[in-house]
Amino acid sequence: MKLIVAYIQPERLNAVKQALYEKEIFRLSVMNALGCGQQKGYHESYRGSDIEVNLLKKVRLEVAINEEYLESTIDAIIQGARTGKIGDGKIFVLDLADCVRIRTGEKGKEAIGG
Amino acid sequence: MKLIVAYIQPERLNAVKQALYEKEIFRLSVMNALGCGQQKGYHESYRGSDIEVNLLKKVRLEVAINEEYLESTIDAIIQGARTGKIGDGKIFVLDLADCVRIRTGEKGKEAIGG
Amino acid sequence: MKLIVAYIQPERLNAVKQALYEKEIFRLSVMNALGCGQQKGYHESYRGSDIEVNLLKKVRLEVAINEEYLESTIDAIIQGARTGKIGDGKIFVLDLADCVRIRTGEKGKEAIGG
Amino acid sequence: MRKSVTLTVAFLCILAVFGLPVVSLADEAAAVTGADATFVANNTWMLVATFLVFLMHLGFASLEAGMTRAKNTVNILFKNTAIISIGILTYALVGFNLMYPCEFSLGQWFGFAGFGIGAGPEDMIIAEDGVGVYTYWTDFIFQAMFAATAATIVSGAVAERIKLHSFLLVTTLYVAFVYPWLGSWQWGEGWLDQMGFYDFAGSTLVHSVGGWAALAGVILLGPRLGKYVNGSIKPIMGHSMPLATIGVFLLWLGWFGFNGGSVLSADPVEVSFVFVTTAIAAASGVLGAMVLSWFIQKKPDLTMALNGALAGLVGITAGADVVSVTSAVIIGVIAGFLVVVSVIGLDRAKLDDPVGAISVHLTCGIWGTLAVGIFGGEEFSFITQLIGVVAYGVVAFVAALAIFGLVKATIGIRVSEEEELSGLDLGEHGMEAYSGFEIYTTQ
Amino acid sequence: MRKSVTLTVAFLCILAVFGLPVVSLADEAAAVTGADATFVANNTWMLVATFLVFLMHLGFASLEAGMTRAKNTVNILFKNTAIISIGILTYALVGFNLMYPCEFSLGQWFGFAGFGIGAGPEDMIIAEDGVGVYTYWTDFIFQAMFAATAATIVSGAVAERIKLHSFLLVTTLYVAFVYPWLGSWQWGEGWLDQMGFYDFAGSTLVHSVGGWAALAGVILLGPRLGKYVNGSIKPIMGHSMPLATIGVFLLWLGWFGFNGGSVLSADPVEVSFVFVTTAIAAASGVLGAMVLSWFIQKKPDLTMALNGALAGLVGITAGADVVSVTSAVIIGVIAGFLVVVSVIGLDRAKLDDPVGAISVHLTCGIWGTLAVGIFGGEEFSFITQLIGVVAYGVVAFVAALAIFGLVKATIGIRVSEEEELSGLDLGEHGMEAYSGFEIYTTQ
Amino acid sequence: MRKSVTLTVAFLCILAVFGLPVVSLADEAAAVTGADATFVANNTWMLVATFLVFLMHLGFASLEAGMTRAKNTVNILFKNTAIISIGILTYALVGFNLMYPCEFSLGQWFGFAGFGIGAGPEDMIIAEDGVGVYTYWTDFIFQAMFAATAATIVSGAVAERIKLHSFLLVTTLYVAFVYPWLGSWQWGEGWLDQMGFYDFAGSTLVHSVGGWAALAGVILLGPRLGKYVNGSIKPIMGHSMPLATIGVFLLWLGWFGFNGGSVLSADPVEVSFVFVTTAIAAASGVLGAMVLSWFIQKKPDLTMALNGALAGLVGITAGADVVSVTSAVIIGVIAGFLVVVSVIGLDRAKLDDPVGAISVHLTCGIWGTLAVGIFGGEEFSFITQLIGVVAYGVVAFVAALAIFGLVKATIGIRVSEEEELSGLDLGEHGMEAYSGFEIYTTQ
Ligand SMILES: Nc1ncnc2c1ncn2[C@@H]1O[C@H](COP(=O)(O)OP(=O)(O)O)[C@@H](O)[C@H]1O
Ligand SMILES: Nc1ncnc2c1ncn2[C@@H]1O[C@H](COP(=O)(O)OP(=O)(O)O)[C@@H](O)[C@H]1O
Ligand SMILES: Nc1ncnc2c1ncn2[C@@H]1O[C@H](COP(=O)(O)OP(=O)(O)O)[C@@H](O)[C@H]1O
Repeated sequence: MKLIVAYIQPERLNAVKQALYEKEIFRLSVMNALGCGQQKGYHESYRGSDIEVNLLKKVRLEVAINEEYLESTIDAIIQGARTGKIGDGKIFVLDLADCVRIRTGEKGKEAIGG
Repeated sequence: MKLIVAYIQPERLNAVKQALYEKEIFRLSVMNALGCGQQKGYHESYRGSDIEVNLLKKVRLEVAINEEYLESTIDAIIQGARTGKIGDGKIFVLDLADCVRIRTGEKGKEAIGG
Repeated sequence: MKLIVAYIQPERLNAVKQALYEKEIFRLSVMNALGCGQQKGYHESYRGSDIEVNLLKKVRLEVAINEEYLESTIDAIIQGARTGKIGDGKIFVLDLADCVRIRTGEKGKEAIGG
Repeated sequence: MRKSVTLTVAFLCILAVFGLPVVSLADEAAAVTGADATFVANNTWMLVATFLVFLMHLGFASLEAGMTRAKNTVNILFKNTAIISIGILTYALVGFNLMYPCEFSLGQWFGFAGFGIGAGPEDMIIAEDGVGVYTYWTDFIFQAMFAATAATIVSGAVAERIKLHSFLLVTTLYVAFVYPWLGSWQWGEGWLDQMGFYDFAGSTLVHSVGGWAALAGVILLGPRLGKYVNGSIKPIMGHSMPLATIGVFLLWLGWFGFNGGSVLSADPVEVSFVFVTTAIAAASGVLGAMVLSWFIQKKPDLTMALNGALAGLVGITAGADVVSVTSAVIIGVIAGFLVVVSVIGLDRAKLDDPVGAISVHLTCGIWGTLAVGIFGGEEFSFITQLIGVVAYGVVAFVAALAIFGLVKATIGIRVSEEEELSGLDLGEHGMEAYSGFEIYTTQ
Repeated sequence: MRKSVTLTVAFLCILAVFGLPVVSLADEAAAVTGADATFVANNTWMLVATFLVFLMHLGFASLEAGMTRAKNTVNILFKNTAIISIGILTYALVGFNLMYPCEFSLGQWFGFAGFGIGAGPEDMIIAEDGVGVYTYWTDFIFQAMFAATAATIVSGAVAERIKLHSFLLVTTLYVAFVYPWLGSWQWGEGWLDQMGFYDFAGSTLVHSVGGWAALAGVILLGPRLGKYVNGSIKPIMGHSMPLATIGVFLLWLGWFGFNGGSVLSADPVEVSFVFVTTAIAAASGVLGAMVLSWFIQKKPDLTMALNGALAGLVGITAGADVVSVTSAVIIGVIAGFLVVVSVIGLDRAKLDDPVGAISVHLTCGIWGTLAVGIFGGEEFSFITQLIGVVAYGVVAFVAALAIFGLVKATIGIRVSEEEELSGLDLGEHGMEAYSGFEIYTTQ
Repeated sequence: MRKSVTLTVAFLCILAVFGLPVVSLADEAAAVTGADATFVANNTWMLVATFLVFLMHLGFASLEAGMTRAKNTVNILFKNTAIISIGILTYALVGFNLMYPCEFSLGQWFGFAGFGIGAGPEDMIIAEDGVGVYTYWTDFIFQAMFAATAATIVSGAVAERIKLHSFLLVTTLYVAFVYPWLGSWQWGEGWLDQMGFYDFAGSTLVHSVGGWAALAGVILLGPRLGKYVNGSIKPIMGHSMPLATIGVFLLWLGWFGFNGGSVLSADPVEVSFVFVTTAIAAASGVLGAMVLSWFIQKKPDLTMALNGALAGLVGITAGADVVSVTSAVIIGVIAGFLVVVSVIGLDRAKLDDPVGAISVHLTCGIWGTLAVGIFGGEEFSFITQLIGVVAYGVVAFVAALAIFGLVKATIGIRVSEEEELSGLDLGEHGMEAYSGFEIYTTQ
């Protein structure tokens, strides 16, 4: 089992969700994050002074999946999030030691999916 | 060492904290998240149109623990979070390679606990 | 590759960013979190009653790096975040199975850095 | 908007106020007397007072929203929007004629002049000693703005747990019948007025009457989930102090109309004196609450200072025109003390009032009414004031208990535990107040 | 501030209003007539009405900000701050003399009395039947506050996607030329006034004229990204219901000046009657919208109740002084119904109006104008009202289409997709409205 | 509230304003003169102006809160609530009699008429040329509302780092003694008044006097942590632009009372002319600041446009009644320019003023006062205006430095670094302004 953590542009979230749905991945979690990567930030201006904003607003996704979905999940995220511009984001893959569904107590592969 | 990541219903947080305390687990971190799982969302309505909300508000917990606490931590979370209804949440377990306490520089097992 | 997760005091974020920059680590992600650790919380008071706040505001960092940067990253975080007082925070190190840059599709070590 | 102002005949009347020579050629103009002009000024002031009292409803909406949690904000705002609407309409339908029945049908206890409005004097002018003070319409709309206030007071106290339709039902009944009927005893020239009871602008008639209903609601509803756990008090913080502060400043502003308009004319000395006592008492209320809360809680509590302003205002309301400036200071400071003690005391008694409505309106309403007996001079009797307080207390409280109880027994008054936890905004309205904002809904 | 009030000569004039003996020794004082005094009272009321209408601009700013997303808030606030500034300045430069030309140069269709202000009667007093009603300056500033309103109405409808400088350009042209020119037809005593058309405070002249421009803008701009996807409507929720509610209460408050000031004097019976119909219609609008939206949407929608209040207010504006109280109730309730139906209907028609400006100001503006023909009594003709509605509709809509179209064809009116997604606050202003707050910007 | 209006004797006085036949049977009514009625209208207007100035305190509270960080919001709101309370009470105790001593005891430099209020003329009426303009009480309460303003100006400039109790102490001393004493030089008919210095509503007496104290505070406190790092300026953004905008609109509204009330009567031409210049200058200030900031910063800055409105208002305050409409435009536009340049310049000089109080109130206060000498006509001398500006500047600044310095040397004025980082809301009050909201507190 893997836990996929992805940082994407906030406005691509809907497209990513759509792409995941098409691959039949319905479970995911979403968080707000600020990120600093290749994209160098932008400038705000306030009362005559320039503000360098280098922590940009990002959305952080977490998707726990079984091994066999790994490729298709990554593909779906890329498909939904890619615009070709700097700042499109990153995907990190972690090994997932275990997974428990709280409601039923099921563990492992069954818990992740359905 | 393990890192436990759990998604629960926001209103169960207090109960989970209570249950963890009883198992003498005092350290945890909490974040807001939006989640999409088995629970199908609900409907809001705004100005005559229906909104399908399928990213529900969840709370994300992170608890780093030593191996020997794994079972009791999972049990405590389940105990505090379970209502038996869809949406109760999931627990993910990750292997924790290392842990450092910033204040003292201690590493590994000592750092996680006390 | 490693994924470093660190909880620090919000007001130390700038110092940590600075310290990381000096070690030439430019990529990181930041989130708000509430945390409960050794630091016992503080008291607010509202309308004559005392509120025990034991979930304190923390900032959660995520930094994905190649193995060779592990030590220097941890050092930088410690250097920026340490004040010597309880509540300075914790660093957790996770193994990172893979990493993908969404814009280019690059994988692994190349994706993490530049 | 300007319709047909003929400039050519316009220069006949030249302002003579500051020594300019006066030429009043037009016969019509010459015929306008000083009394006529005074009437225009009086009525204008009363209309200004009317819109100030109207603005108090925004004050209440803001204060109540600010002092409760973000997840119940839509509900609070909805209630306050509905209340002002219901208040005006029911007051037009029955309230006004119940409160000012002209003739009582049951001793000096009850009278009703019929449904609807419009049955004023032929020329719609209400005068005193031959000088018009306001029109029938002004009279109605000024009073109508008052009427809804009593219901709004309840709204804050029962917030975050009451079913919307039950609340609206209770409100409608209370505002349509109980408030105006009780009002008739005094302002409608009923038995308490005859007895010499004095309540200038409504410490008792408006604030306590609202406060008693708030108390009844709080008792029958019980506290919010998580407020009193294992015998200890867990404060539930309001979600927006700027909103609460805006609310209090708007209420204070509105009070200049509430008290200043209660002079019922623009009499310069009277109205301005009422302005002074009102402002002084509010300032003193802030001071009293600030000092005491700083002392008790070690840190100065903004919500207490804000409640202190309202406490001072409620306290001065009964006697704003008859007490001295020094008395206004004393009344205000004591009201400020009282509100702090009362907020803490009610919490100890496990009566959960999220915004402090009972402490502000009931506790200080009683204090203000009695204060007339203490500081108002020889004409006023403490005993009579006490009789009024008790009479209103008993009847208002019993009536409120009856209405709330009946609704509780039939359609229920409290939302489900699940709805309370996820918030009434989603439960009752399917809407969020702050779409897009990340808010901890764990409390 | 007090400069040189000599207390020693001050005691000559003693208030006699309530039966005190009167001693008027000073000759100057004796020379002050009742007409003079009435003039002072009249003018005072008109200035009060002026600042109430001013406050409506804060109402619009709050309402529009609250009903749109957090990422476009700075932009909305900026537009509203600029509009009031542009409105007052252009009205001084050309608008006032275009709207009240005194003499028409093109039939009763067009006239212009020259640039700038100040060319009033020598003593600056405008009187009727020898009694001063207000000064030239009061006249100007009261009207100036009205002028900007039409532009503000547009602002809400085109929010979240229009380029700032294009909007400011359109606004300036519309407020400087179209609004006052059209206004002259009626309030400037032009052809529609001659024909017997009646629009007391501007259901058509202000609200519909603004509403038509809003409609033109919405059509030429197209809907916000993500609003209509694959044929289904995806509501985009406003980010702050407290702001929206504050906005509506302030607008309601301002309307007492908008309608009450349109009496153009402090005539007690007229002004107070207008207060009553205005308040009653607003309350009825809330009721109508609340009930219908509760029925249709199953849950009571706060934004609909708020729009209902405005609907009732727009509806009563044309006939506030000529319809009965009962008619005010009917006009208000129907306006409340209409606004709900119109909001839902426009959405079905894929006309994306984030704040409901078209439904409130255009739909209910038309309704209110026609209602005068129905409820206003024999003097008023439904056909004439209809002619006015159509005439204003055609010309305002065409003019707005032309201006918006021209700007679209030249400098463009819509921001880039990228800017719309990240928000106009960053795109147009490089600033955030809620620095530090965590906000989901995914929508 | 209505106590005993006897309808039966009410019909004697019929409104005759618009040509109706007049029948004034009652002797009392007949005895009411035009002068009496004018007095009622005058006093009513002054009370309206009073509540408008009161509302400015909500304006300041909102503006200051909006322009600073969320973690210091409770503190700002608390300070503003305390200030209005302290302002009113100390003005009653000493301020009023220090500012209007009637007789000076030290040349024309200092006088004090004793503690407390109430020692007015017997009938409490203040008249001019035999016509009542307002009552003693009106005079006091209008002036009292002004007094606290000077302190509020300081509050914004020293925000986010000053100790609460130190601030309250400084404020109390400044408002109780310095402001009224300096005011006596001009409005109390002291030496500057004698010399021909002119400051209609307080560009210098209120705004600069507040601004000098703000400057002294800013210098002695030093900048907020993180504002000036390694020689570069790191702007610290305000947390709520809606709050800031609400604040500015309320201040603008209040200014109609601030300036309009400073006419000290309801004189129709004078008050309405002041309304016009006030509104025009504010609109011009927005325009000036908008254009210049758009030009300098490339993007239009909302906070600059908002400050521009205030700049125009402060600028016109000294001469609102004596400059022409065209001059009002020029004064406003230049004030709008000045505020932008001043905000940027003070930042370069590392004087950290979070809300721009010094730029708005001091820079534009000086400008406005001098502008009277330029645009006010022959009666006014630029040199005399300059003397006034300098005299007030020297004494106010030195006094403020002394008070701030003394407090700094004794109990300290700046919170600890730790408290500043975590916010004064937690440090001083143990409370949060936005409980439940997720807010980045990293800055
Ligand atoms: N090494 C990293 N560690 C943690 N977060 C990262 C790392 N690299 C990228 N991110 C996250 O991903 C976001 C997008 O990264 P960025 O380098 O701008 O994308 P791209 O490579 O497509 O231009 C960043 O804002 C940050 O939140
Ligand atoms: N595979 C997954 N990947 C990421 N997050 C998940 C996954 N499954 C569940 N979650 C998180 O857990 C929450 C609860 O899941 P849900 O399926 O509704 O619970 P239950 O299985 O008890 O009904 C979801 O809202 C989501 O935030
Ligand atoms: N075992 C843990 N699991 C999850 N989060 C932890 C754990 N230990 C510490 N944290 C996080 O780190 C923060 C700082 O921990 P704390 O114990 O107060 O630091 P210190 O050890 O320096 O005093 C906590 O508030 C919490 O967010």
